[in-house]
Amino acid sequence: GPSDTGDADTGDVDSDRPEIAFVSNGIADFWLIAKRGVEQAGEDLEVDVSFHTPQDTVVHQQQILKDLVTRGVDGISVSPIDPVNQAELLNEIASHTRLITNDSDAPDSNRILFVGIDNYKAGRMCGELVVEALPDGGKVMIFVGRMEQDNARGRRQGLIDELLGREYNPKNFDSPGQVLEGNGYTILGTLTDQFDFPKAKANVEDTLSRHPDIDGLIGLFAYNPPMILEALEQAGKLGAVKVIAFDEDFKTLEGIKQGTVHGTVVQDPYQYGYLSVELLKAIFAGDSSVVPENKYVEVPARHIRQDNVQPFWDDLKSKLGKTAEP
Amino acid sequence: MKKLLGIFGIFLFVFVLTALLSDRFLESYNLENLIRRTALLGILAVGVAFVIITGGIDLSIGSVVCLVGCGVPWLLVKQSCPLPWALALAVIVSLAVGLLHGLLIAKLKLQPFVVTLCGLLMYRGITRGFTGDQTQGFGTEYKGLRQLATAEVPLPFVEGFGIPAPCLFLIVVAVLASIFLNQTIYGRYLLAMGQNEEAARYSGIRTDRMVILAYVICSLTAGLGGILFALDVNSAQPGSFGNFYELHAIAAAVLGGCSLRGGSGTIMGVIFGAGLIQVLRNMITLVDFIPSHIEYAVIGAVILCGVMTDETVKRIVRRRLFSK
Amino acid sequence: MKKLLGIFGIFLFVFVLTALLSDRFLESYNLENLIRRTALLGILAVGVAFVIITGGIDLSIGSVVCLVGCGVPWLLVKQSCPLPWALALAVIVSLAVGLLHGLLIAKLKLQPFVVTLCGLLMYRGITRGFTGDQTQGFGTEYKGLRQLATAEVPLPFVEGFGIPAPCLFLIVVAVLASIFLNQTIYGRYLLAMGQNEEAARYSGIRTDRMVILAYVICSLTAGLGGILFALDVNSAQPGSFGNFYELHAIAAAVLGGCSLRGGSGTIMGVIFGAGLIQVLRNMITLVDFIPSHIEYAVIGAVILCGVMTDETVKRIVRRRLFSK
Amino acid sequence: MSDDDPRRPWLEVRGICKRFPGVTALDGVGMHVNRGEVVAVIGENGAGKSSLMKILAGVQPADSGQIFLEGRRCQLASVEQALRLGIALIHQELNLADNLEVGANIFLGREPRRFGLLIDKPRILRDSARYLARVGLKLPPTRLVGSLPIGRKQMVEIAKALSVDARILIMDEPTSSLSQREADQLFEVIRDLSAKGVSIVYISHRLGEVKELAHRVVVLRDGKKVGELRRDEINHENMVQLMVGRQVSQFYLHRPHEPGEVVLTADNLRTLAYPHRSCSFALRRGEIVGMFGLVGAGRTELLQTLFGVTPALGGSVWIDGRKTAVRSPIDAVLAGLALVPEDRKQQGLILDLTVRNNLSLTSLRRDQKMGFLNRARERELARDMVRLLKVKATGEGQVTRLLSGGNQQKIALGKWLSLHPRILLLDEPTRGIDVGAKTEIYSLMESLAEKGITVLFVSSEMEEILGMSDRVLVMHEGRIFGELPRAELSEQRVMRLATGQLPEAA
Ligand SMILES: Nc1ncnc2c1ncn2[C@@H]1O[C@H](COP(=O)(O)OP(=O)(O)OP(=O)(O)O)[C@@H](O)[C@H]1O
Ligand SMILES: Nc1ncnc2c1ncn2[C@@H]1O[C@H](COP(=O)(O)OP(=O)(O)OP(=O)(O)O)[C@@H](O)[C@H]1O
Ligand SMILES: [Mg+2]
Ligand SMILES: [Mg+2]
Repeated sequence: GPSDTGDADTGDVDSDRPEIAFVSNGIADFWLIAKRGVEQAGEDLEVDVSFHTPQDTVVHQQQILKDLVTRGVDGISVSPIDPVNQAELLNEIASHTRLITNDSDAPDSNRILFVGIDNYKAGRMCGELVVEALPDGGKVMIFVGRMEQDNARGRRQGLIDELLGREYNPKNFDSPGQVLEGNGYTILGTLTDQFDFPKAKANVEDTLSRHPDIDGLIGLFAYNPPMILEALEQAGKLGAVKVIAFDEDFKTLEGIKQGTVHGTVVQDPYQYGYLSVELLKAIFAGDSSVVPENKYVEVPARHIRQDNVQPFWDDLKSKLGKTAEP
Repeated sequence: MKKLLGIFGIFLFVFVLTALLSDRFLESYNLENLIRRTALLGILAVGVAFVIITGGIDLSIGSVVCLVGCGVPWLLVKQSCPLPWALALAVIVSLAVGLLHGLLIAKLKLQPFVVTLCGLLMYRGITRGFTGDQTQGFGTEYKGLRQLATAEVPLPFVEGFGIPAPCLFLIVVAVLASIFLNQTIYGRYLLAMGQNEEAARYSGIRTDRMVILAYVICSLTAGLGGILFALDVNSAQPGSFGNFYELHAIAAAVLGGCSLRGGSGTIMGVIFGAGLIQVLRNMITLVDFIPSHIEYAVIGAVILCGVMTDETVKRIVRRRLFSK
Repeated sequence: MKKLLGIFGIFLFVFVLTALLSDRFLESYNLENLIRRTALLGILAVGVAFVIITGGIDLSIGSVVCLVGCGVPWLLVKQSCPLPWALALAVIVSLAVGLLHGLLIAKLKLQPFVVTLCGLLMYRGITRGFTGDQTQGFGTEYKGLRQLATAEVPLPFVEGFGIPAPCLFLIVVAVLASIFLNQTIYGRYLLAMGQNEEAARYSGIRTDRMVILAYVICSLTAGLGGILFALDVNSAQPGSFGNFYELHAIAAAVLGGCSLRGGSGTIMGVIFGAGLIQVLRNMITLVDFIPSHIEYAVIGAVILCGVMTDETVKRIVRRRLFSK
Repeated sequence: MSDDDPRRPWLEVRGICKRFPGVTALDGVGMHVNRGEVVAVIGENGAGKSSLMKILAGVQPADSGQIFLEGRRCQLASVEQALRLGIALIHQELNLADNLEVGANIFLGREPRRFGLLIDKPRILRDSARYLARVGLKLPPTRLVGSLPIGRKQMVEIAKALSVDARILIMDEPTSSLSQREADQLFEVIRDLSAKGVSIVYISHRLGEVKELAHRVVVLRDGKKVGELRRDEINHENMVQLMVGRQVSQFYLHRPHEPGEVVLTADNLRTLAYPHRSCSFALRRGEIVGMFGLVGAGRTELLQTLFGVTPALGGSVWIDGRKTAVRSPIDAVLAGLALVPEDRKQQGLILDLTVRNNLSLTSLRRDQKMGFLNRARERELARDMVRLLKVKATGEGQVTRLLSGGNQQKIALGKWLSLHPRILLLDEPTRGIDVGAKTEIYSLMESLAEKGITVLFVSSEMEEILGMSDRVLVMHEGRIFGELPRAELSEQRVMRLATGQLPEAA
C-alpha cells in the first residue's frame, strides 16, 4: 500500500515553510487569476506554493494529485472535475495530506472544507440577469465549453431553473438536446465546443443563421461571451441581441462598459487561490478554528453591470499586476 | 478528374440535403460563414496534402496553429512588437518548424509520425510556457489587421453577399499549390517520390530536399492558418487553441483523394474535403432534429457512408467496364 | 533484441534521471502509481501494435475507451444492468467495432486512417448521445469490481509494495500477444503481410482475415483499457474521456520499435514505450523546477532527443562496424 | 519420360481468354502438361505468358476458358486452392517478405505446426536448410531476406517453390538474375524433379536454356498460341521464327571499337558489400566493358557505389581526370553517369506512374522551363522512346505496373537513354527481355559506343558477355579478379576467373 508520506517534510532547502499545491480543473484564464491569488498568498504568508493545471481531464487530475502526494506536499486545494465519483480518490489524498476543495465541492469526501460558491446558485444569479435583460421573455441559447463538467452543469441548471421559475433544486437535470419553454422564455438549446474557440464562435454564427429572431445569447464559460461578441460584431448585430455573460473576461467587461453585454456573474477566483493557501497554512499549523461548522467558506458571486463594472475592473487589474493587459 | 468525382458527389449530396432540411442554409450570412470556415480549414489541408503526397504525415499542425495564433497577438499586444516584425517572426518560426521536421525526417531518417508528434507536444508546451497559459487576443485594436480574416469583399453584381477574406487567401494558396503540383518539375518529383522514394532517388531526384520542402510548405500554411484563425476569433487559449486541427486537416486531405501511402492527391479535392467537413458541422446546428451533442456521431457516420458509397460505386463501374 | 536496445536505453536514462532529480521517485507508492499508469497505457499500445504491424493505423482507440469506459458504468448505474451482462456487452461492442473497421478496410479496401477517424468521431458522438453528456462513474458502489483496477497484489518478500492489478492484466495481454506474434502462424502472417501484402497473398495467406483480426484485437484491448481506466478513476466524461489516447498509444508503439510502414514490432518494446511516456509525465510533477504547464514541451523534447540519439548512435555503430 | 497414361495430361487448359482494359492478354489459349514433362513457354515481351501462368496458379481468374486437372474440370479461385491442388508458381517478380528470415519465407503460408497453431521453428530450420542446399545456396536459414542481393532472393524463391512439393511447378523466368552456375544447379533440380514425375512449366527468354531443358515448347504471340515444338524440333531458328514471325539474323553485331581516352577511374574503391576488398579499374571513351561474376560477387554493389546510391567506404573515383565526390545519384547524373539498376520494380521504375512520366523522370530537369514542366517535349520524348524500344503498351499514358515484365525493363532502360549520358552503367540490362528486343538493345549499345559513350554492363549471361564486350572485367568476392581483352575471351577463361581460380599460364 502507499507509504506514509503525508506528514514528512518536503526535503526542500526551506524545510520549515509549508508546501501547498493548488490544482485547477483545466486550463483557463479564470485559473490564472486564482494563480495570482495563490502566488500572492505564498508571498504574504511565506508558504511554498505550486500551481497545477490538468490538461486531459480526470485521468490527468488524478495523476497530478497522486504525484503531489508522492512529492509530500503539506496541503492541496483542488477543484475536482467530477466530485461525486472522485470521492474515493479525494479520500485517498486526504488520508495522506491536508485536502480542501475550491470552486466545486465534494461534500461526500473527507476534504476539510470548501472554498467557493455553489455553481448552481451562481447559475441562478445569471438567470436573474437574463430576466433583467429580457423582462418580457424571449428566445435564448446557451453556450458552454463542456456539458459534463460539474461547474458547467450546475451553472446551466441554475440558469434554466431560474428562467423557468422553478424551485431551488440543484438535483434537477434537463437534457442538453431539448427545447425548454416556460415563463415566457424559450431555451432553444445548449451548444458545446470542447474549448475550441473557432468552434465556439461558429456555434454562435450558426445560431444566428438558424434563429434570426433570437433575443438573448448566454455564454457560461469565460471565453463564450467574447466569442458571442465577435460573432455579433461580424454579423452587424452588436446590441440587437442581448448578451448575458459569466466570469470576468476582459472583453466581457469591455462589453459591459459599452453596453453590448447586459451583465455578468463573477466569482472571485483570486480569493479562491488566496484563501486556499491561507486556510491550508492555518490548518497545517494546527489551527482548526478556521474550519467553519458547515465546512463551507463562501466566496460570494456578484452581479457586474454597467454601473459597477469600472471599480470591479480596476480592482481586478490591481490584483493581477502586470499580467493584466487586455 | 475522375478522383474528384467521388468527393464532389458526397459534398454535393450533403450540401443539397442540408439545403433541403434547413431553409436558412442558403442565406448569404450562413454561406459567408461557411466559406470562411472552409477557407481556414482548407489552407491547413492544402499544406498537409503536400506532406501526405510524399508519404509522410504532420501531426503538429494544430500546435503550430496554436504557436503562431497565440504568438502573434502575444508579440503585438504583450511585447509591443511592431507589426511587420511580428509577422516576419511568425513566418520565420513556421519556416524553422518545417525545416526542423524536414531535416530530421529526410536526413536522420526518423519516422514522420514520431517527429511531428513530438512537435505536437513541444509547440503547445512552448506556447503555454511563454504566454503563461493566458488567453491571447488582439483586444479592440488591430482592427485593420483583423480585416484580413473578417472582411468581406463585395461581389460586383450580387447584393448582400461578400467573399470572406480568408477565401481569397485560400484561392491564392490553392492556385499556387495547384500550379506547383501539376505544372512544375518539383511537383512531379513530389508525386514520384511519394510512390517510390528509392526509385526517385535512383532517377537523380534530390529526395531529401523534396521532403524538407513538403514539411516547410505544411508548416508555413499552418502558420498562416494560425494567424487567420486568431484574427478571426480574436482570442486564443494556449491550452486548447488548434487542438485536433491536424486531424481535421488530414481528414480533409484524405477525403479529397490523398492516399496516406503517398503519391496521389489533387488540390481541388482537398478543398472539397474541407468544405464537406464544414458543411456537416454547420448542418448539425441548423437542422433542428439533430441534437447538437451527437454532432461527431453524425459527421463520422456521414463521412463513412460517403466513402463507402464512393468505393462501391467505383467497383460497380469497374466491373461494368470489364464485362463489356 | 537489438531493436529493443534503443527504447530501453532511453527509458533507463529518463528513469535514472528522474530518480536523481527527485528523491521521492523511487518510493513504493509512486512506483505503484507509475506501474499502474504504464499498464493501462501499455494495454492500449499492445493492441494498436498489431494494427501498426499490418501497416494500418487505428485512430479510434480513445473513442472506444470512451464508449466502453462510459458505457459500462452507465449500464450498471443508470440502467441497473446486471454486471455479467454489462461486461458481456462491453466485449461484444468492442468486438463489433473492430470487426466493422476490419471489414471496411480489408473487404472494401477503404483507407484505415479514414475508417478509424470516422470511428473516432462516431463512438464519441454516440457516447455523448446515450449519456446525455453526463459524467459516468461507479459512485461508491462496485468496490469489488473496482479492485480490478485499484487493488495491489502483495509480493511475497517485499514489504509495503504491491503489484497494481492492471499490471497483471498487462502481463497476461503481453504474454499472449508475444506468443501470438512470435510463435503462431497468424503472428507470422501478420508480420509478412505488413511488409509485403502481395507476397503474403501469393503464399496463399488470407490477408483480409489477418487484417480483420488485427483490428479486432486492437478494439478489444481498447475496450479492456476503457473499463480499467474507468474503474481506476471512477469518473468518465463522454466529451473528453480518452481524448488523445490513440496518439499516446501509437506513440508508445512506435517508440517501442513498430514502424508505421508495417512489418516490424516487438511487444516488449511497446511496453517500454508506454513506460517511457508515463515516467516523463510523472517526472514533470515530481521535479520542482519544471513548471507543470510546460509538461508537453518537456515530454516532446525528451522523446525527440531520445530518438535522435538512438538513430545517431546506430549510425555511428554501423559505420564503425564497416570501417574496421 | 515416365508416363502413366500419356493420353491423359495432368493439366490441360482450353480456350483461355483474359482481357484487360485496352489489351487482350490471352485469346483462346489452350495447352497441356503431361506428368514429368518439362514444357517451355516462350514468346515476345507482352505475349501473355505471365498472364497465363497467373491463371494456372490461381492468382487471377480467367475471363473464360476451362481448366482440367487429371481430366476433371476444376476452378482455380485462389492461390491457396491452387497450392492445395499441387500447383506452385515462381513469379517473374520477387515476392518475399524482407522482414522475415529465409526459412520463414520458404515456408510462409505452409508452416509446420505444433499444437495446432504454434510454428515448429526447429523443423523449419532443418527443412529449409535442405531446400537451400538443393538449389545450391549456402546461407543460414536464419538470415534476413531483406539483406540478400536480388540473385539470392531469386534462389530463395526457387527453394520456396520446391518446398511446396508440387505436382506442377511453374517457373516464370527463374534464371533472369542468375548466372550460369546457379542456373546449372537449377537445371539439375528440374531434371531431378521431372524424373520423379513432377511437371514443370518453364518460361525463359534465354533460348539456350530452353533448348537444354525442354521436352516440348509452346509458343505464344499476341495472346494466341502460335505453335508447338517437339523435342527434336527445338532449335534456335525454329523458336525465333515462331516467336517473332521472322528470322532474326546476326544476333550480336559487335564491331570492335577504338577506345579513346580514360573517362572514369576507380581507385581502390571499397563498397559496403565487401568492406575489406577494394576495386581499381579504368573505363575509356567509347568502349563497351562487360562485367561478369557469380551471384553475390559484388557487381551490383560496385555500380551502386559508383552511382552514389551507397556511400563508398574508401578509395576515390576520377571522372575526366578530376577527382569527383559522388555522394548521391544526382551528383553522378550531373557528372554524366547513368545507372539502369538491377531491381526494376524497386529502383528502376515508379510503377504507378504512367509510361510517359517514367520515361521523362530523368530528363525533367534538363527540359524544364524555369522549373515548369515542358509537356510537349515530354510527350515527344516518350513517343520516340516507345517507338525506339518497341514497347508494347496501350499508349504512353498507360500505368507502368500494367506492362509485362520485359516491357517494364525497356522503360527502365529508356528513361536513361533519353538523357544522353556519357557513361552508361547497366546492371543486367536485358533481364527478361525477349530475343528480338535484345538485339535492338545490343545494336543500341553499339551505336552509343560509336558516338563515344562508355558502356559498362553487368551481366550474368555468358553469351551476352562474350558477344558484346570489348573487354571483360571479372569479379570474384568483391574484387576485380581479372581482366580479359576481347581477343582472349572464352567461356572457360571467364568462368575460371569468376570462380576464383587464377588463369592458366598463358
Ligand atoms: N493487370 C493488368 N492490367 C492491364 N494489362 C495487363 C495486366 N497484366 C498484364 N497486362 C497486359 O497483358 C499483356 C500480357 O502481359 P504478360 O505479363 O502476360 O506478358 P509476358 O508474356 O509475361 O511478357 P514478358 O516476357 O515481358 O514477361 C501485356 O500487354 C500487358 O501489358
Ligand atoms: N556467401 C554469401 N552469403 C550471403 N551473402 C553474400 C555472400 N556473398 C556475398 N554476399 C552478399 O552479396 C552482396 C553483393 O552482391 P551484389 O548484388 O553486389 O552482387 P552481384 O554480383 O551483383 O550479384 P547479383 O547477381 O546477385 O546481383 C553483398 O550484400 C554481400 O554481403
Ligand atoms: Mg512475364
Ligand atoms: Mg547484381
